[in-house]
Amino acid sequence: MKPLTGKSGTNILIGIILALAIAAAVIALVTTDRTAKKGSRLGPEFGYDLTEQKKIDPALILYREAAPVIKTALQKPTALAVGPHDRIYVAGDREICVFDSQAKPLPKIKLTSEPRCLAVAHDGTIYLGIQDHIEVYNDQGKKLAAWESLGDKAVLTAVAVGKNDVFVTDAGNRVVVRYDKSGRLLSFIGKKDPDRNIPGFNVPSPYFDLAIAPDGLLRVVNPGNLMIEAYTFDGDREFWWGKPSTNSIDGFSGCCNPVNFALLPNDEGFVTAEKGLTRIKIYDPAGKFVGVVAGPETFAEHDRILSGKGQGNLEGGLDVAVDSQNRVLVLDPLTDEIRIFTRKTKNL
Amino acid sequence: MNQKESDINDHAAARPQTCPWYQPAVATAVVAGVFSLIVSVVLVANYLPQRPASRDLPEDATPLESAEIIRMKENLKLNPDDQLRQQIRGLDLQLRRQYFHRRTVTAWGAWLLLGGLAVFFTALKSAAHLRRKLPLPPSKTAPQKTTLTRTRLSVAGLGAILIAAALALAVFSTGDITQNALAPSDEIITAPPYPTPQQIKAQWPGFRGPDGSGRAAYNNIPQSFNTDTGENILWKSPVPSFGHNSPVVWGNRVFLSGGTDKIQQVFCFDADTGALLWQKDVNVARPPNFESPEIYEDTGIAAATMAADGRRAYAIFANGDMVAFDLDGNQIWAKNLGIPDSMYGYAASLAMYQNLLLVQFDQGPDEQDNFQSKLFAFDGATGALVWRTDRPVYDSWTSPIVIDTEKRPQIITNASPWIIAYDPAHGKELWRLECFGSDVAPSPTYAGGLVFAAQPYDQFYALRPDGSGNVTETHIAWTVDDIIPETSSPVGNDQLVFLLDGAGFLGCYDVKTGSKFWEHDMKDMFSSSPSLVGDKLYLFSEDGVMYLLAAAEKYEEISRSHLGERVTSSPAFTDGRLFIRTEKNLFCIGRMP
Amino acid sequence: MAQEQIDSKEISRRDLLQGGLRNLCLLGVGGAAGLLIGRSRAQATVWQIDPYTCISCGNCASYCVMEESAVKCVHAFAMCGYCDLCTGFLEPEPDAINKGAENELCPTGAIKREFVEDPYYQYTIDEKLCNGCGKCVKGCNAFGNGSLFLQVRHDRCLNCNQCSIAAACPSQSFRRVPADQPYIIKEAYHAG
Amino acid sequence: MTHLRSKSTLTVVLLAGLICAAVAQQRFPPPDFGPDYQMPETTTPPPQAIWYDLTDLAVLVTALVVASYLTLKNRNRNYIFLLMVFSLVYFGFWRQGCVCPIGAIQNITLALFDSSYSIPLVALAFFVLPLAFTLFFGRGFCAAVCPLGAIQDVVLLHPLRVPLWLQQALGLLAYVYLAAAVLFAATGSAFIICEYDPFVSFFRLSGGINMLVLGGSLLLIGIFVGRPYCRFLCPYGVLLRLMSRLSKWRGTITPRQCVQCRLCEDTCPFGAIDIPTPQTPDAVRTPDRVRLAALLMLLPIIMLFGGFLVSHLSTPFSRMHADVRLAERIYLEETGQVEDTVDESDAFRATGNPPEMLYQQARSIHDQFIRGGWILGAFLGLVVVGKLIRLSVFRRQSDYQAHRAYCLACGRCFASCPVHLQTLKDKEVITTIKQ
Repeated sequence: MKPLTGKSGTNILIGIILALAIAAAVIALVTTDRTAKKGSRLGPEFGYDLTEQKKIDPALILYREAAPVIKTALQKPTALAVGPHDRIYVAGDREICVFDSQAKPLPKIKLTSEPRCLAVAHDGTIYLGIQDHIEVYNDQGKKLAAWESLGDKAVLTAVAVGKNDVFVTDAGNRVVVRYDKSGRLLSFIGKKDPDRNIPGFNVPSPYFDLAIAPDGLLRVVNPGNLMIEAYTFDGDREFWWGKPSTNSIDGFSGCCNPVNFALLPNDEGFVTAEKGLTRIKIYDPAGKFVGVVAGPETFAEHDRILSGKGQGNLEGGLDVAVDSQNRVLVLDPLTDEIRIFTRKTKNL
Repeated sequence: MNQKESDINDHAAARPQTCPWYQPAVATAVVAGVFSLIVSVVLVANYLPQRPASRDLPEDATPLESAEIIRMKENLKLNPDDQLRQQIRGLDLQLRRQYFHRRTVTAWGAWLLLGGLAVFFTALKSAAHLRRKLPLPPSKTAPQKTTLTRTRLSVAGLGAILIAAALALAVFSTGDITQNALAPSDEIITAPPYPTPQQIKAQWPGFRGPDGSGRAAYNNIPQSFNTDTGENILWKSPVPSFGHNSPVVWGNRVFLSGGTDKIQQVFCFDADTGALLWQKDVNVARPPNFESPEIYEDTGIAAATMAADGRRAYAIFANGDMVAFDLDGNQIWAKNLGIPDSMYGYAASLAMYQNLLLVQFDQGPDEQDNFQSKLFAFDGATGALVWRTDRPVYDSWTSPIVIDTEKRPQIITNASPWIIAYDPAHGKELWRLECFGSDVAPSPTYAGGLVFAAQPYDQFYALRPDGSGNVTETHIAWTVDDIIPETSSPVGNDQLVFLLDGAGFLGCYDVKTGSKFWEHDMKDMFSSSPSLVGDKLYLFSEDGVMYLLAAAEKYEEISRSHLGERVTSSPAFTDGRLFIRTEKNLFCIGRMP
Repeated sequence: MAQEQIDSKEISRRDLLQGGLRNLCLLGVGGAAGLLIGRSRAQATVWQIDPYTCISCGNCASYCVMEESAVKCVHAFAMCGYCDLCTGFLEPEPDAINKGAENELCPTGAIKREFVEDPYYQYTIDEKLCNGCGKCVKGCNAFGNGSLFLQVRHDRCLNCNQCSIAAACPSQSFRRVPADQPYIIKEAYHAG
Repeated sequence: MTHLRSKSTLTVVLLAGLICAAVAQQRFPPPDFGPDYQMPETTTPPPQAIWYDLTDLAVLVTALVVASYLTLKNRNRNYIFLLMVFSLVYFGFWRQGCVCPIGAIQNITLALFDSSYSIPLVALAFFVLPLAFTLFFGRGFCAAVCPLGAIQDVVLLHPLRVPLWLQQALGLLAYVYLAAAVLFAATGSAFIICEYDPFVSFFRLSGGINMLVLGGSLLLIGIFVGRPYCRFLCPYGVLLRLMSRLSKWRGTITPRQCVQCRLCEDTCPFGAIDIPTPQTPDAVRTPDRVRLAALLMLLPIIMLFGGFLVSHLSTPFSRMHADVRLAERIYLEETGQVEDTVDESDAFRATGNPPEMLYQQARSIHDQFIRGGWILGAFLGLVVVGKLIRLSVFRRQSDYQAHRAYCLACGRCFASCPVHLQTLKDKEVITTIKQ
């Protein structure tokens, strides 16, 4: 190259500069990471990793999956219950699917609106929570009654049936509603009341479960406080248990858990279902951690589907029920299946 | 020549060799250059990762500050300690300050560098300008011949380098992966060529929706709109040519057809913006003796609604032309089925079952009074005929629906005198029921486990679709005869069924028994079919009024909105949106952001 | 003189040819433009993240052409549970539920926690501090309602012809949306 | 080559639809707060208003008109330089280098091949206007409007003459770049012109380190080699060169008859001044004719070979498309050839789409690259042989002239022409007399 102007003595220098510049340009071009092959290049403090928390010590797993999965055939199952003769009831879409204890389908019950939760009494009467009210069906699937609406804000998430009473959790109004069996509203339980030492229910997401324990007290999840609380039917808060911990297996993980629970027969304790760390655990009646039914590894497909919805844990929380043979039934609303776990025999 | 020389001398005189500004310009350039260099060094230093300059840190602190704070946090978990807590907070504050400080330095540095370089180059250019030498003729002229040869060689050489590079790339980049997963065009891994029921449910793939029953899968449809204020009107686009057919929607595409006896067209709109994505004329090879039929004015050439399956969109016209376009508007196949012999013009919309495109091709009888009606199933991808069934019926103006009962999927067809159900996989007849005595226009509907069929001016039937053979005597669940649709089709859910006649009488019946809950005179004229969105009933009158009623056991009008344009087709519903075609336009009604 | 004539003839022939070609080119360019005008839109489009497919991988923080990314976290308040123990704000196992740096998830301290009433807290994003890394989005999605999510902030976005974050996005969540509806804000509809 | 992009967008939309179907449920209310509590709104700062685009368009047209006037009528390098600096500041630093006609090539290509892509009107106008202006007035756009050219022009301090052989060979790179950009844009894979725009990070004062180094290197080269990007890389320059060959009017060194003074010979830093050819006897030119004939015969063979070769690059090329990369990764994972998963494959699995669909899509993209490769290879063969042919055709040249294609109309040569100076002087005299 010849300079158009200037001294020719500088040519070598210019040549070196040009060669270096061309080399730098080519290197820059070749090493460009346009598709983020090297990842986000952010430091470790920008990472959020739950891999450790998802691991469960195999010695803690007391149950194994012992029966074939039951496909619900519902597009969107919402709730699970076990009724007399260990019949399995799954509510969803606009119907209730019924299976006998051997998973054989029984006639379905058609509904007129989408159910959210249900409970089955000893006589087979079904108490069904629709968005804002309760509907009652007999064991033949005939609609007996539709109770009055609890208002626009109501989001019914769980029903429990006692001898004379029906209890409903309303996640929208953050309260438990007590009815008699004719549908007369008797009282509200669990409203914030410092005088009675009642903190009020903290319900950040539409999961709010309850059950009637053999000791005659209500057990209600206070999900935002990560506790299960015991109430008398008159609304006195008797005792409570549960602690938050994401790292330790004996605590309830995340911000609002458990999403659902069920009682083991013979007052043997609780089966709890959690979201976030998708797992089913066993606690004794006093709230002491006993063991694990199944952990995130078992529900990998559930987690995968949930991650594709991009809306956190707003839906898809596992529902649990226990039948008289001590089998733990888990409804996975995302894979539309019921999975059945039995206790490993050697541990019995 | 002398003249020129003097010019050059003048020119030289105008630019003295030594200008008083030359030295300052060079000095400025040097200063600016040094400044730019310093700024560059600062910027580079700022870019490189730094170690926190804290004195309180443990001695073995890692150079990566983030790792350090993570380690400290882990320590804190093991033994909670206020001092450590304070340390973490201090370090965190310091790190964040550093982080944002770096960002600020980068931003300022970039501006300073820009300024410095601007001054540097300005000064240098000025200096060069001031010392510009006179142009002088170069000593020698370039030897043409060798230059050209060398140039040719170098161009050819670069071509060769390119070829070598391409060869190298081709040789070194072929891996097993591509051969197995990508290359085989003959080894076919087939994805199902049709959408899943869930996918279909989320779309509006044909006349009156996923199952042809006029029920929306979404509840979030606006309950009113206002054409004056534009409230809830997302967009409105003119449809280039007329047709009675209703919009079908797949993904973000809305399909419509239209045309005259001369030209048939298919339109695709962007569901988000209303932009006309493409508009295609149908290009069909027709039989040699084909003559465009006379089109019955009230029906038009494009009364039949299209169908879409996410891969293609299909249209049929009153002259027997049928066409498939891919989503980009490329015509995939087209055929002419022969001109249907129909008294008021062909109007049956297309329906789909898996990959099959179903055409209810009902016609009047020939001179010997033999039936000519047929039901076709074509392969959507290729247009090949998969099966064909002859139908013992007269010409009709209804559309087939495909329903999924507990036992099996069925195609339901209404035409005088039979309502006939077919197996969609093979076209075998499943059951038939005699209920029509004359011309039929309302399409069948399926709701609450029953099939509904209307014989205008005569009787309305609810049937159980679980029989086989002739079920006329056995499978009629109930009938009513007071309000009967003539053109619109009924709509129902698991509790209620609604019948709307052209004069605006609307009846609400128990789906199980047929007992009437209420009837109401809407005092308006209707051609469009009613639709159900959750527990709301949507009606569009011919004058373009949208009535929103509660789909309940009591009559209740919720709202009334005016389109201001004539409506004869039925709306389509997708997530949060309602599409309705008027005489001239396509409206998209949806929630405003 | 003769030479000149030949030249001028040659030139005029060349001019003629050039004129023809020029008109052809003009026709070509104009034709292509005319063809595309039918498909064009005056209203431009802008880049946006589909929050329903975003996996908050962190690439938004570092692959934007801007030093400070145009992607930032936003909060759909109507979806938020107002948790005390917010997993988008606190480390998975916080030492205590407070604003201490040892408990906060956000590396840049961009989430502000304010007491509303017992037991509810409101979380807001200080956009000046947010760098779009998505760590809080992961935390909120992992346990909570997913009310925190990433969006391209159009006061910062340069609307590049080819978004370099889009090229680096592993879930292909970047797409162009009409400029008059430039955000995809998560809806406050809950299932349950 | 039309379907893939729409297909992928379709999947996205389809999935979004499904999700919304599931989400569109009853609302779960936030907690009951006291009346004092005002729930904050999610802020949504609006994008740039549309009048920005329209202003850009107006400025572009004005700048093109002014540039044409300055290069053809006014013939003053200083004014051209000022306009260039203005363009650098406006289109470069103020509008941050977007939208530019160079990148618009890709929008045009994508719009031509994918009917579902609706191209912004501004991009269309930015592509068409400079071409149209060049067709009539020469490359005034390059001289004074294009910010990429401007930033290189302002750093040009010590221009070296690039020998003809190197200049011609390097000039081929722009064709390769253009062909690749069109291929990747047409298949919806990438907009490489924008991704590898070397100067845009300077205009924005921020950018990836690689792009800064790339741009910095080019500017460093640009101190000694006049406008390296414009001459050797710019894909839009390829089109402009073609248009400029046919332009009706264009900048000339001398406003009137050339006096063969040779003063302009070295003034052009871009090697765009053609010098008069020596008269050559016919006998010497015979080997040239043979060569020309050989090249003409070779042309179709080279084009076919080029097509064949490049179509075999479909595999590495198709990996520019995200869907193909994803399909390959998923295939590796599905067949157990790799153990772990990556973000991409996790995200894909979360969509629930069957891998077969993805494979099929990847295959169709791959097929597009095979077809595109044939066209691209043939085109490059045509370019190389075409250039050789042009170099083998003897063209007589009697004056010093700005090269029809390469002249950037920068006006540096004007001042060296005594005829031009004389004209200015005459005008001055006339003005003085009038006064």
